[in-house]
Amino acid sequence: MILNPSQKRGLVGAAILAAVLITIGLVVTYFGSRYQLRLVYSAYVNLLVVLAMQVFMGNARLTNLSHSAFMGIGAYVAAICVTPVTVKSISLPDAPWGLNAFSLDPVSSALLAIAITAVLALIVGLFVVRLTGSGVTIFSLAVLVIVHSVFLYRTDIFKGNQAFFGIPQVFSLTSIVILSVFVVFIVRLFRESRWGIQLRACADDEVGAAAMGVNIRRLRLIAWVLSAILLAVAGIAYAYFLGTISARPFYFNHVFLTLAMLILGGMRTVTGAVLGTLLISFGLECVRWLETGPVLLGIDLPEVLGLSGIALGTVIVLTMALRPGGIMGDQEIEDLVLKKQE
Amino acid sequence: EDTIKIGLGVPMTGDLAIYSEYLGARCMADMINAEGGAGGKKIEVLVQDSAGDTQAAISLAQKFLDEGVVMLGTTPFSDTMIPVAQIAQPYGVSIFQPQSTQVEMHAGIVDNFFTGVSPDPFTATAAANHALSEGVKNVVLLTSDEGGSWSARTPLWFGQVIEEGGGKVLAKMNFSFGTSDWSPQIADMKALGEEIDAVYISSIMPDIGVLVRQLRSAGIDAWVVGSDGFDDPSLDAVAADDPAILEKVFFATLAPSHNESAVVKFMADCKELGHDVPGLFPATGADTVKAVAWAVETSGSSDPAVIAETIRTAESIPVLTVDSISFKDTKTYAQRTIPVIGYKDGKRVLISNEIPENTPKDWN
Amino acid sequence: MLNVENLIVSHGPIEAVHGISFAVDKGRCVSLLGPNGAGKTSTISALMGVVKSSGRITFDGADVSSLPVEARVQAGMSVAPEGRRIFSNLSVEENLVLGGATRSDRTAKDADIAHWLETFPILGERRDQPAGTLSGGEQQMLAISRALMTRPKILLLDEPSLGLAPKIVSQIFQMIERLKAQGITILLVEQNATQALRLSDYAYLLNNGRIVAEGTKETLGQSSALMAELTGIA
Amino acid sequence: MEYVAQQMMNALAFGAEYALIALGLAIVFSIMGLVNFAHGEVIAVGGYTMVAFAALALNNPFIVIGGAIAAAILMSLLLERVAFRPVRYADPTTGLLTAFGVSIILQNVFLLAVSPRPVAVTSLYFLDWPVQLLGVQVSSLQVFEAVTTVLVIVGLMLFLKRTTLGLAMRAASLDFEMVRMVGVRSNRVFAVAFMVSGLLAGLACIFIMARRGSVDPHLGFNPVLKAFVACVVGGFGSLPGAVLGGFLLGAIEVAMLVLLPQEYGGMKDAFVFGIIALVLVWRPDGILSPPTEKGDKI
Amino acid sequence: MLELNGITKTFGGIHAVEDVTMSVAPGEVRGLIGPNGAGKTTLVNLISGLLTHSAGSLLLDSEPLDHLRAHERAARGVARTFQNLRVFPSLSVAQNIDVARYSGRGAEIVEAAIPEFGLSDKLNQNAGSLAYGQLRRLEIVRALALNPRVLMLDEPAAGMNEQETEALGRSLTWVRTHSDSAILVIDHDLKFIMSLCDKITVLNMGAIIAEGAPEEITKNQEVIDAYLGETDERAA
Ligand SMILES: Nc1ncnc2c1ncn2[C@@H]1O[C@H](COP(=O)(O)OP(=O)(O)OP(=O)(O)O)[C@@H](O)[C@H]1O
Ligand SMILES: Nc1ncnc2c1ncn2[C@@H]1O[C@H](COP(=O)(O)OP(=O)(O)OP(=O)(O)O)[C@@H](O)[C@H]1O
Ligand SMILES: [Mg+2]
Ligand SMILES: [Mg+2]
Repeated sequence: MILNPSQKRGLVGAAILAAVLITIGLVVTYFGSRYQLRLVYSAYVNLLVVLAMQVFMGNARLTNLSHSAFMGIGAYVAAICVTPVTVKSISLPDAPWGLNAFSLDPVSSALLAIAITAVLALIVGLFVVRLTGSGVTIFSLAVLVIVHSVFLYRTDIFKGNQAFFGIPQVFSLTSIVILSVFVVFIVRLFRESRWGIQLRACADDEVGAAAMGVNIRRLRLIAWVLSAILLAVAGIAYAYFLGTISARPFYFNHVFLTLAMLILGGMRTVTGAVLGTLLISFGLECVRWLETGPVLLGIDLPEVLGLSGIALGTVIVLTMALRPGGIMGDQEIEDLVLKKQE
Repeated sequence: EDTIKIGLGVPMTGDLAIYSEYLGARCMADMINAEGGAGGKKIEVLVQDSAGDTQAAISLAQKFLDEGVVMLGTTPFSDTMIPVAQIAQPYGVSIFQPQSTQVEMHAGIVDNFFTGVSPDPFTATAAANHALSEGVKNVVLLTSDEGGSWSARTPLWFGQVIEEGGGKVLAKMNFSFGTSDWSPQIADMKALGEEIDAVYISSIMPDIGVLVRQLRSAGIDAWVVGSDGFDDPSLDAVAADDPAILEKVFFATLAPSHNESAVVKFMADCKELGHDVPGLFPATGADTVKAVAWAVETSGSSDPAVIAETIRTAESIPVLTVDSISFKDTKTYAQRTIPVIGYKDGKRVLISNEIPENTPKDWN
Repeated sequence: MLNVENLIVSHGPIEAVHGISFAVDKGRCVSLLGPNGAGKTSTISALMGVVKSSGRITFDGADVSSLPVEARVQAGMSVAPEGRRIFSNLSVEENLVLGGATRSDRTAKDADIAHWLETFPILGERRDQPAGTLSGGEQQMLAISRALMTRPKILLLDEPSLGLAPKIVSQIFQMIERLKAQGITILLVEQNATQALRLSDYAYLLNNGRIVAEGTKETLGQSSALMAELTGIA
Repeated sequence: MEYVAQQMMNALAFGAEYALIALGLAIVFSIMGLVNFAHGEVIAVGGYTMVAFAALALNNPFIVIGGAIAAAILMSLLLERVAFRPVRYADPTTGLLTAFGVSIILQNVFLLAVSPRPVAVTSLYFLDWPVQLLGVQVSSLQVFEAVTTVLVIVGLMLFLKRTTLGLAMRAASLDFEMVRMVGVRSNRVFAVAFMVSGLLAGLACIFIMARRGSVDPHLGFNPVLKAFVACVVGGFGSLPGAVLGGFLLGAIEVAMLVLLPQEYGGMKDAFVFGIIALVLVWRPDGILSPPTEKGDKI
Repeated sequence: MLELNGITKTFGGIHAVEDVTMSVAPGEVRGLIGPNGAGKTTLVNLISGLLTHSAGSLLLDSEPLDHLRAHERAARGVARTFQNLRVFPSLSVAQNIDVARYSGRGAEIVEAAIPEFGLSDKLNQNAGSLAYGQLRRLEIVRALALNPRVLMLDEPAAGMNEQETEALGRSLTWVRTHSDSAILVIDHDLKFIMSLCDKITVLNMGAIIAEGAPEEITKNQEVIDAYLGETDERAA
């Protein structure tokens, strides 16, 4: 494959981002407390989600609210496959189709989870790509609600808001750092690929793109499914680390949080996705600490419940007012480092 | 070590903020510290908001563990309690949950875990027993999947006891949390064509208040029976203008919360100390602190494993919401008297307060 | 009537017009000519107050430089902008009604609407159709009629002949002539320099954001090399 | 038979509420393309105003109702001024996300300033009494709500079709600057749009509060979510569409509650949203906006 | 060879295009003129597939196009420009061209067209930052990247002065010598059309009223009545 200039630049950009992610991982592994390690892990899970969102939302520029649902599907399928039969006979005594009578190794479970999520995303995607603008937003919202209802309702399979426990905890910080580096490259190369460019052309001007031979629906479908696959990966990473999942983490709160991350950094670029995730993850942690009313510089601050929510909302509102394209706008990291012309 | 630390990474905001156990816990810690602490050591309650988010709650638990807590509190849902218990295990630390009635935590998944209250089948049974004693025969059950087994299965246990007592479940109907118009369900009830004696629902305000009022204005005069979710001061406010509206409402709950109860007195005392403890759920946080303080004093140790063992093997542990609890026979939950609370002239009255004998057995 | 001194217009960091001064006297038709990107539209936009600009604009004796758009319209300025910008989701008639938003004389307004629908019969036929479905030329007619609905003292026309059939172009120019005869002051921006000059009492030649020549059609015609370069008039 | 009539009345009442809220969303959307998710918080402001009145022992129903509506209108105007003015000309996604942000901030402010828990408000209970209508028992609230919705629809239609300001509001959705260039005061257009939207939120607030009798920070979230769905299904930006969508949603919701067998009852939301999603697939731009063919204009 | 047989398009009650039958041969430059609202743009939209016709049939090199969607037609070489610019502002000039190149049938001409249209040193610039004239030229180059068999230009000279129009005419002449595409040009600048086109079709009220060599057309009374108006009024 011959890379064109923007793809080469893309590789450079992805490499820089990867270096940042690896550095954070190394610093925490060697110097961080276990608490910080957990924080970074969950930030990286969200990073995977946000990167996956960038694939569809950033390139097609349509608002998708169902991403947490696909993450949940990936997590649950992997969990059902990988959890040992002994545990499942306790936790899922009434599971249909012999779901509690088999178990697979973590790798096969993950692959199966990805495959099933991809197939479901493909089916949903066939409908999504027929819609435009707020139609997509609402449709995806419906998908979110439907998937959540199924998780809640089929307690015999998913346990609803109760815990689905006993998932082998096979992931560590190292695994997720490697995974996120890998995903950064995928997402960035997709953005610079022929599909990515044509998709962005559609976002700029649908009619113009159609007249230039771009099959808008097919491209959107590709991005949608790729996004869902990456979301499944994020879900698997979530389940394989915590060992326990439920329907709650895959609903509105998570949707809004990750959305805020994506738009703060700027959804049009991969750099923006990474930056937004890191800023909000670590920023929110500071705010949470302030919220408890700590003693700072000898001053005993009051407890301010809801401060983190207010901060999150303010970040969104200010970003939209001051920089609607997010911090990065249309700029990738290498645009700041390399000269514009090569 | 001159302080005993208890870490509460609990939801202080968001949908689960109604639990707010940290409020009662703080107040109780102040009270104990004012009396000289536990075994001469001060009790420090570390609190931080998990906003109901599982990952945040787990990270907080880890943070508290790093800071050397002897007991943890977390979001009262099994999806969070299980992983928190798992990471606390190597530290010998346990979770003490003063208000979680859901059954799945008692299936033996983790053992470093205590619930200070009895699980839902007990509250369902206590309520059913009182209903039967009021002559209730025909009941309608309202269920929802959204609150886990608490809202989905508690009504079924209630129905089971009613049927064992010679009554009949006329219908099971579904609802969503946040329902503000019950007309479709009420129309269904009227269409049953039979006299309904009681409607059971395990839910929270404002849903219940709306349900009670709409049932009454639709002319359905059945008892409205519920669980600990009814135990919110805003339910009483529904009767502000018309006390009669709560006349046929009762619920089985975690602890007595009528006027002369220890909980109500505690809330008043806390107000004097400058703590706002709004309702039973927040007040239960006091149990966590009191149980830990008692264990520290009894064992003379501040080692978390010793404290947990002391609590697990004790015949009787004094707490705030009831006189005493014990985990000796049950391991993870406290079997204790279940108060049934009703209304008289718009004021809460304690109807009964005993350990039900006929609780369904197969709840695990 | 309209006096512009040292007008500087910028689009963000880009300065499009670098300090021009010109005047349009009452009842006259003045045209602003120049190649693509000369800054004609920028000037018009600045006169209406929809882009950032500095300099002094006086209209009818009053300084309007710091007035908001709406107030300038109230004061008697009106524009048929580049790109027409008709309200595409409103019907043709509603476009005209809205064009007269500043007026309260109900009957006179209705009469004006009827007048324009007659003047351009095709608009009359399309009266209840969403204006967005009109062809380019039809939209241009609508844009001019709409601008006149305010009964302005000065009419700013930005390339009114753009994309119009020759027949309509001559109609439009005839109309401009009539308006002029009615005493409406006109500032005309045109690519079609020959036609514009024929109508105008005076003209300014703009290039790269500066006025490079000015004069009546006779005097301007003499600097024909420059004219040829900038407007293509042989 | 009576049962069917009863449930149809219920569907109508559900629909009226959604329609009322959906109209409040649609009017702002049609003018500035803004999907105002913060509408729910405007409703909640009305609710909290009632709490404040109760605390001040002001129980006169006219004061309570008037005050709540006035508060909603003021809040709506304030949001326009502070939050939405900077994104006036931005694309729809920017507006939607701003509104999300505003909504999160306000919910947390309520939580911080009042309480994360529900606060009881009983001052509007008097609005609710049983009524016999065509042999069916309904609540007076349902009747009030349906009548209000109809009046609001008619009023709005007349306003948008007949008045210059109404025309300006419709035109502003596509080319706001041009509306100013015909001499319409821009700020007035937006102010009126948000005022109307606030008024509708205030009305919805009265009905919701009279029924629920309590307010919490999430008071408006669910209804607005449903109303948003109603708007899109009806055809976003189309006011008749919002109304149609609202009633359709009400009907589907009651139908699912009634028709789904108990063992599938937990799937009610899944079915409701599933049907809505299918409607969208059938009519991608909503029911009332005819499929427009895109072409090259100018 | 592009063939239109009885193409008709109605919007509600309006007949925008009525029974149009014509064909454009490879290498031919065909002018399409007519009064405003005659249906020219609509016809281009119908051929490019952005609108679907109500009746009639479309053939490209004897293969029917009717059932194909816009992007499929583009991939077969039906290329166009838009009168109101539809470039992709967030992409670079090179990427703008790539979008079409990726879906086209491979085009050598575009490499030569980039310098010819003066875009060589703009390739890495964002299209959003280009000047109007450059954008116009970019649209044409982008259409060429589809390696078109039919190239339709909707008022390419609108808003240009005579000099610029002449330069555009030269570039288009270059295109016709380097490509065997059929070219359809709409414009109201008669001088431009006359100098460029081999043959002109005149549309009025959706229907063809005249077709022929440029000189014939200008003399056609019906065309004068419907479109040109009084001859001496013409600027050309
Ligand atoms: N919104 C904008 N942002 C940045 N630059 C702009 C903008 N509008 C115009 N310009 C630049 O300002 C200069 C003057 O543009 P203007 O539109 O005023 O020219 P014009 O004389 O009207 O040209 P035309 O004949 O093409 O209409 C040009 O270089 C143009 O690129
Ligand atoms: N979507 C539509 N709905 C209704 N009528 C339409 C639509 N599109 C075009 N028309 C009508 O069809 C006719 C032809 O329009 P078209 O845009 O093709 O004209 P044109 O020949 O390109 O004119 P111009 O030279 O002014 O651009 C016009 O009368 C227009 O009003
Ligand atoms: Mg211009
Ligand atoms: Mg046209």
